[in-house]
Amino acid sequence: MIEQIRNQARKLLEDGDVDVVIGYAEGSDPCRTTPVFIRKAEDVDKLIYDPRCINSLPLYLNKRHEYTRKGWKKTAIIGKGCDIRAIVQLIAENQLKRDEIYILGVPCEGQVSHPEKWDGSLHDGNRATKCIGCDVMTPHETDFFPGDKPDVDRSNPYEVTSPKVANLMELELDKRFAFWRTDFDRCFKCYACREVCPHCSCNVCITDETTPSWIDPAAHKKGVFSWHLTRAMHLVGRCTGCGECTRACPMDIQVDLFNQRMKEVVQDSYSYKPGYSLEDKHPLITYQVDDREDFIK
Amino acid sequence: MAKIGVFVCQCGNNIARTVDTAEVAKYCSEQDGVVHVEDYKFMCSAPGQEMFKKAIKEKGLDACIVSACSPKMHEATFRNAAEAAGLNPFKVEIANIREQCSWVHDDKAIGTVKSKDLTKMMVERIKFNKPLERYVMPLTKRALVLGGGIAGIQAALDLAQAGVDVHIVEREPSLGGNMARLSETFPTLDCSQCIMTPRMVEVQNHPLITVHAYAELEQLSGFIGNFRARIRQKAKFVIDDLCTGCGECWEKCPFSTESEFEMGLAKRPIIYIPFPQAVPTVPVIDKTECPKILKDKCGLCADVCGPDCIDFTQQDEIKEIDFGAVIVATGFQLMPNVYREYGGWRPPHMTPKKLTSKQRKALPRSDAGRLVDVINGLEFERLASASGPTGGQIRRPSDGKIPEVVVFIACVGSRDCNKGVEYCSKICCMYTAKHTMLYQHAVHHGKSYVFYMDIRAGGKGYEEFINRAQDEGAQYVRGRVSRLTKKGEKILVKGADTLTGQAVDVEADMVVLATAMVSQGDSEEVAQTLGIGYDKHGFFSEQHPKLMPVESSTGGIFLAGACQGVKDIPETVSQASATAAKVLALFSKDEMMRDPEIAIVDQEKCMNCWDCVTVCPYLAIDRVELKDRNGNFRKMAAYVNPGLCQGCGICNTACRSKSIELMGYTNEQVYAQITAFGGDII
Amino acid sequence: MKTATLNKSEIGKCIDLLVQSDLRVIAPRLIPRLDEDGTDSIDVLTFTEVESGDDHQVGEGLLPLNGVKEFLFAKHEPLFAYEKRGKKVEIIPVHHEYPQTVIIGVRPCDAASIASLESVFSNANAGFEDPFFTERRSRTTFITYSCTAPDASCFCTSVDLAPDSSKGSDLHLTEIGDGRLHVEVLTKAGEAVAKQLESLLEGEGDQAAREKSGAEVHEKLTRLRNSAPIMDWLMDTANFDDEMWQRLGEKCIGCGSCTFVCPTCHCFDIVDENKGSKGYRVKFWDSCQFDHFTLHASGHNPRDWQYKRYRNRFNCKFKIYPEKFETQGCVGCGRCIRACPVNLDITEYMAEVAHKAANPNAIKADPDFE
Amino acid sequence: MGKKIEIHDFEPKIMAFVCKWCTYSGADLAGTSRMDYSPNVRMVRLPCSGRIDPQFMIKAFEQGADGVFISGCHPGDCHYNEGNYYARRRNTTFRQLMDFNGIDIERIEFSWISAAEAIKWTEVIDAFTDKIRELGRHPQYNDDIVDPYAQFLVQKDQESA
Repeated sequence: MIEQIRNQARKLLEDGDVDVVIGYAEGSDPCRTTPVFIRKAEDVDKLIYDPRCINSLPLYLNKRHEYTRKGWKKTAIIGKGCDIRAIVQLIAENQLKRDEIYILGVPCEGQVSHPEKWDGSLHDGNRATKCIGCDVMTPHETDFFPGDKPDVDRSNPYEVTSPKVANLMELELDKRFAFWRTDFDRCFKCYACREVCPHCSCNVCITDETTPSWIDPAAHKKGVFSWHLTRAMHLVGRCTGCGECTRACPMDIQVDLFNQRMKEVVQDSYSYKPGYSLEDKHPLITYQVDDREDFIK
Repeated sequence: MAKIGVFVCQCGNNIARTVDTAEVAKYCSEQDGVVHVEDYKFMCSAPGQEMFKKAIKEKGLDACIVSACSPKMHEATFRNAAEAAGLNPFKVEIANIREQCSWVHDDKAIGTVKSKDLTKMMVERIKFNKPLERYVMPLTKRALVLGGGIAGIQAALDLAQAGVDVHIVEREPSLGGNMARLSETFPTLDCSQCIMTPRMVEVQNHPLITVHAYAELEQLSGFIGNFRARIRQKAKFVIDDLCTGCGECWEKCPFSTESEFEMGLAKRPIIYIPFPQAVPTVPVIDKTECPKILKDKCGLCADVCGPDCIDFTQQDEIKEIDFGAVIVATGFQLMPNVYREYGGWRPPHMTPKKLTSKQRKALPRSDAGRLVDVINGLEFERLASASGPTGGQIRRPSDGKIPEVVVFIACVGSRDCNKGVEYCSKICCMYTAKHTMLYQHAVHHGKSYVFYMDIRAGGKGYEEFINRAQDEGAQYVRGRVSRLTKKGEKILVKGADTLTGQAVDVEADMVVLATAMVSQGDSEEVAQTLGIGYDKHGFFSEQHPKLMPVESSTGGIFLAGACQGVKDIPETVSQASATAAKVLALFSKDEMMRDPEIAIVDQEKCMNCWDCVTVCPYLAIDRVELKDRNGNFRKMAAYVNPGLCQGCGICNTACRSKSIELMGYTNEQVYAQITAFGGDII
Repeated sequence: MKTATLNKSEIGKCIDLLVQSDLRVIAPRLIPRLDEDGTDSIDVLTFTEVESGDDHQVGEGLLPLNGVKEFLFAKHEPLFAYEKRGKKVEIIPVHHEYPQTVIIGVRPCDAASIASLESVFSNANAGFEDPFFTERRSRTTFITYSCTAPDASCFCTSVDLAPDSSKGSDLHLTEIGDGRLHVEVLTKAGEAVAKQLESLLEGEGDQAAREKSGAEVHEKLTRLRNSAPIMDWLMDTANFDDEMWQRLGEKCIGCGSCTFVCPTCHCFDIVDENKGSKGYRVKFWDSCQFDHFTLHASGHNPRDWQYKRYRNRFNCKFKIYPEKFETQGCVGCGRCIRACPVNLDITEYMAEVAHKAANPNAIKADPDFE
Repeated sequence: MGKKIEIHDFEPKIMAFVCKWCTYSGADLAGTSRMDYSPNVRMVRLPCSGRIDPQFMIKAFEQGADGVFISGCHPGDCHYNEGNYYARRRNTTFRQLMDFNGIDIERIEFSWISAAEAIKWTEVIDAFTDKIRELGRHPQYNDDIVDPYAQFLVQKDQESA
C-alpha cells in the first residue's frame, strides 16, 4: 500500500504537480514516527504508514502554522480518514482551498493510543478508543487512494466510543468536578492542546488577549478551568476528533473528553457531524426555528 | 485617568423613598475615577440638565453616569445634554435605579445597596466607553421599483408625485401584472381595467418615472442609499424609440401561440403586446417562437412596419443604474399543478417557466381523458372579462357552450398541509363570491354551487358581499370535494355537505378552482439577488412582523404587495404607499446619518472563517482584500458595512478570535461591568 | 561523606518519619486510572505532596511528568496586590509561605537541574536573587535516587551526567541489590534529613556495589551524542543562519511542551490580573516557543518563524547557559523528547551540530529549500 | 409592592444578561407596574441575546455569581430576527459543557421574556433566586475556583512572629 502512495508522491513531485508532500517518516526512536515534508522525488522512500502514524498532519495546513508563508502553491498530504475530516473541516471554515490540496488517502486500521504502547502490532490493548466504530477508515474525500475505494455508509450518527466519557457521565456532579479538578491541577498552561489542534486557527488566541483579558493567564484553577471550558466551547461542532490535544498534553490531561462529549451533544441536538461536508456550516452559526429548547423556561 | 461624574437622581420621591441617594452618591465618590457626584431631586428637569452640563464643562468630565430611571426614558435626554456641553454623547450611561430598583423594592437598605452596586457596575463599564461619531453616508435619491403590477405602480406614482426619480423594472412586455387580468373587483364590482389602465398611462406619462418593460434585475450590489443595479433589458427586436404602437405588425403576424395574458384561453401573435391597453404600447417578438429568428423565414412584420423599427439582430442590453432604495413588488402566482390533483388538464403555457420551449411543446396538447373545463380563478376572470377571449360571455373552454351548472371549489391548495400550503390565501372566499355573482349576472338561469371550508370575510363591506352572493343565487355547501370525474360532457363533482352530513354529487358543466395564492416561482432567486430574507413559502420576510412590516431584512429594500404575503388589492395599495413613505423618509435628508453603535472588525486579527458573514441577519459583512503599501494582496478580512449594520452583536459573539467589537457594547465594557459584580448583594 | 544502607521497603516509613516532623514531603505518585476507562488512559506519575508513606512511587517508574522545578519556581505566584483609588495606587504586599520541604525520589538528571535554575534565580555573582526561589531553595532538601531503567529518550550521559550521578543531591540513594539502598549523605541539609531517618539507616554503605550498579545502568543508555563541540560551533555566528535550523525545525508546531516540562527552562511572564480597579501582579511560566514571546509592541517579531524559536531554545541550552552562567542548560532527562507531539528530538540537533563541527564543509546549504 | 423581603443567612448573587428589547423592557414594566421581586439580581443590558458570550457567564461565575440568568425575546420575536436562535444553540451546548465539567447547570437559567411579560419576569427571578438559595453558595466557583491569591493577603502568625 505504501509503495503505491510513494509512487504517486514521486510522480506528483516529478511532474511538478505539487511542491511538497506532507507525510510520516520513522521517528527518533522505534515507537515513534514523525511528520516529514518531502520536496524531492528521491526522498519519497522516507514515507511510511502504519498504526504509529498518529499525528494529525492537517495541522500543518492551518494558516496559523505559517502554512501560507511557505509559498507552497499545491500541497500533497497523506491523510488517514480522521485527518481528512480535519482537512474537510478546514475547507468548510475557509481556512484552506480544496484546489490547494492533493489528498493521498490511506486505508487505516486504527492507531495506537500512545506511541509508548506500540509493541509491533495493533490490538485491543493499545488501539485508541477513537478508532472504534470509525466510519472513515476508508477515507471519504481523496484525490488518490491505493486500490479500490469501497462505498461506506457514513450516515450513522457519531458514536462516542471512549468509555471514559460514559463513565464520567455516570458519576455524580461533584465527583465529575473532582475528576477535572485533579486533572487540571497538573495543567501548567503550555497550550500544547491548542497548538496541536488542526482547528485552532485564530491569529491571536483569546487567552492571549488583553483587552479584556478573558482568561487569567496564570495556571491557577480559575485560569485553567476558564481556559479548558473556552477551548472546548470554541471547538463545539468543529472538532473532528483526532484526539491530538490529549496526546500532546505533556501532563496527560484528557482534554479531548470535553470534545467527545460535545460531539455527542451536537449530534443529538442538531444531527451534525463535522468534517464530512465541504460546505456545511457548523451548528453554532446556523439554526433551525424548531431547535430543542427543553431547558428554557 | 478617567474623570467620571455620577449624577444620582431622586426622581422626586420615586427613587428617594426607597434609596438613600445621598449614600449612593457618597459611595460613588469613593470609586476609582469618579471626580464629581451630584444628588439631585429631578435630574431630567431643566435645572437638573443645566447642572449636568455645568459639571461637564467646569469639571472637565470625560464620562458621566446618570443613576436614574430606565435608559429607555432619558438616555437620549442626557446624551443630548452632554453633546450640548461638548461631551461625546456615547460617554454617558444610565444606571437604572428606578424601574429596576426603587420601584421594585420596598426596603430602603436593600434599595440603597442595590443602587450602589448598579451604579458601580456602570462606573467600571464607562471607563471603557469610546467616544463614537455618527456615520455620514452619501445617498442616491433614486428609487428602483421591481415589478409593474398595482403595487409597483402605486409606489412609483406616490414617489414620483413627491419628486423622486423612479425606475420600474417589469419582466413582462407591459405593466399591469395580475390586476390587469381581473374582470371586476370585490366588493364593489367595479371594472378592474377601468381603474388600472389610467394609472398605467399616468406612469408612462410621468416625467420622473422610467419604465424598463421586458427587463429583469440581474444583480444588486451596495447597500442602503448606495445601491447599484444591473438591469438586463431583454431584446424586444423592436426599437422602442421608433415604434409608434400602430399595430400593423401584430395584426399581420401569420403565426400564433397561446396568450400568457389570457391564461391560454386565446391565441396571440408572435410579435405581440400582451393586451390592447398595454403600457408601453411597444410590441415584442417572442424569440422562442418566431420563425424569422429561429430559422430565418417570414419577416413579415419588418416588411409592414412603417417606421422601420424592427431589428432582428437586437441583443439583450445591460444597464447599470445607481439607486438609493429598492421597492420589491414582484407579486404572486396561482399555485401551479393543482389541476392535476383534480384531474384537470394543464395548458402548456401554465407549466413552470423553467421548462424549455422544447419541453413545453412535448406536453400533451390534447385534452383526451382530461377535464378541460376545470379552470382556475384567473382563467375565470378572463372568461368574465369584457375584453377577454369570449368578450365577456361565460363560455366553457372545451366546446364554447354556456355552462348551466358551475361548481366553485374554495381552498384549493390553501390550508392544506399535505398537497398545498398551510396558510389561508385570504382572497379566495371573496373572489369566489364575486365569481358566482359575475356568473349569475351573465347566465341568469344558471346554477352555481360553492364548496367551502369556512368563509373568511373580514374586511370593509366583505361580509355583506358574501351575503349578497348568496342572495343572488349561489348555493353554498360547507364541505370538501373528494373527486372530479368526467361524465359525458359534464363533470361529476363528488362532495359532501358536512352541515347535514350528506354526500352531495353535482353534475357540473364547468368547475372553477379557487387556487391558492403562492409566491412567484423564482422568488427565492430574486431574494438571493436582492439579499433579503424569505420564508419557507418563498414570500419575502419583513423586518419585523408588527412594527416593520414593509421593511425587508436588508436596509433600504422595502416590500410591497403580494410578494411579502397574501393580500387583496386595497392592502397591496396601502402597503405600496407605505413603502413610498419609507423611501421618502430615507430621501428626506441629503446624507444618511447612521448610528455608530455598530460592529467594527479588527482586520489584522480576523482569520477569515466568515462565521460572521454567515450569522449576520443583515448581510452587512463583506469579505475584503487587504493590500500592503505596494498594492499587493496581503490577506482577506471581514468588513462591516456601517450602512447596513443594525448593531445586534451576533457576529461579535460568533467571532471566536474576538476580532469583532460591537461599539457601545464592547467586550471590555461588558467585561468591566461583570468584574465590578460580586460585592454585597443585599 | 557519610554513607549508610537502607531497606528499599522502608522508604514509606522514611516518608512517614519526615511527615511526622512537620516537613512537607514531595514524592512521585501515581494518579490511578481504571482499566474500564479504556486504552486511552495511562498511568500518570507526578511529583505531588504526600500525606503518608502508603502511597508513593519512589524508585519506581522513570521520571515523573513534572520535574521538581515547580516546587522551587512556582507555576504561578503573586508578586503583590494593588488597588486603585482615585489617583492613588495602593500596593498591598502578599505573604508567601515557604514550608520546609523534602523532595524524595528525585532522579539524578532532575537534581542536576537545580544548579542550572540557581544560576538564573539565585546567582549572587550576577547581582540578582529572586526572593521566592531563593527562599524556597534554602528550605528544600533533595533525596535523589539513581536510575535503574533509563528509556530510549534518556541521554544524560551525552551531557556529562550519569544515571547514578549525585550532583545537586543532598542525600543520594542507589539500589545495590537485594532490596538494599546505598545511602550517601552529601550536604548539611542531607545530614539533617539523615538524622530524622536515623532509626532506619544502617551501618555503612557499600561503595563498590553502588559503583557496579551505576555502571550497569550506564550500559543501558542507548542514545549517545557528543555534546563537546556543540558550544564552539554555536559560538560561530555564521552558524546562526545555518540551513539545519530550518530543515530540522520546520515541523515544530510551537506548542511549548518541551519548555514546560524542561527542568531547566525558566522563562516567565508578569501580568496584572485585575478585577475592576484592584488586582494582583502575577508571575507565571512562559515559553520561548510561543509566537508572542518576542512579539514587539510595534508588531515586529524578531523570531517570526517557529524554527527560529526552536533555534533559540537549543542555543539557550548549549550556548547561553554555559557561556553566561557556566552551568549546563540541558541535563538529558529526555522529557522534551517524550513530550513532543511531532517527535522533534533535541539529540538530533546535537548529532547534526557535532557532525557539522567535525565536517565543516560537508553539507552545503540546500538551494531547493524553502 | 408591599411584599416584605425576608433576609436569609445566605443571599445568592445572581447575574443576569438580558436583551434590551424584550427582557430589559419587561423588567422595566415590572418597575412601572410597581411589582416586587428579589433584589439579588444584577442586570447587564445587551442589544440581543445573541450577544451573550459564554465567556460572560464563565466570568460571572468567577466573580462569585451563584447563579447566572440569561434572557431574550421569544423565538420569532427577536428584534434582529435570529439572534435568539443562535443564543439558544450556544446555550444548549454550553450548558452541557458545564455539566460535563461538573458544574451544576441548575445555576444557569435561560428564559424567554417579552417586553410585556413583567409578571413572568418577577416570577422567574423569584423562583430562580429561591432555587439558588436552596442550592446554597456555588461550591465549585466559590470554594474551588476562587480568587487564587486571597490567602496571600493574610499574614500568617508564624510569618509575623
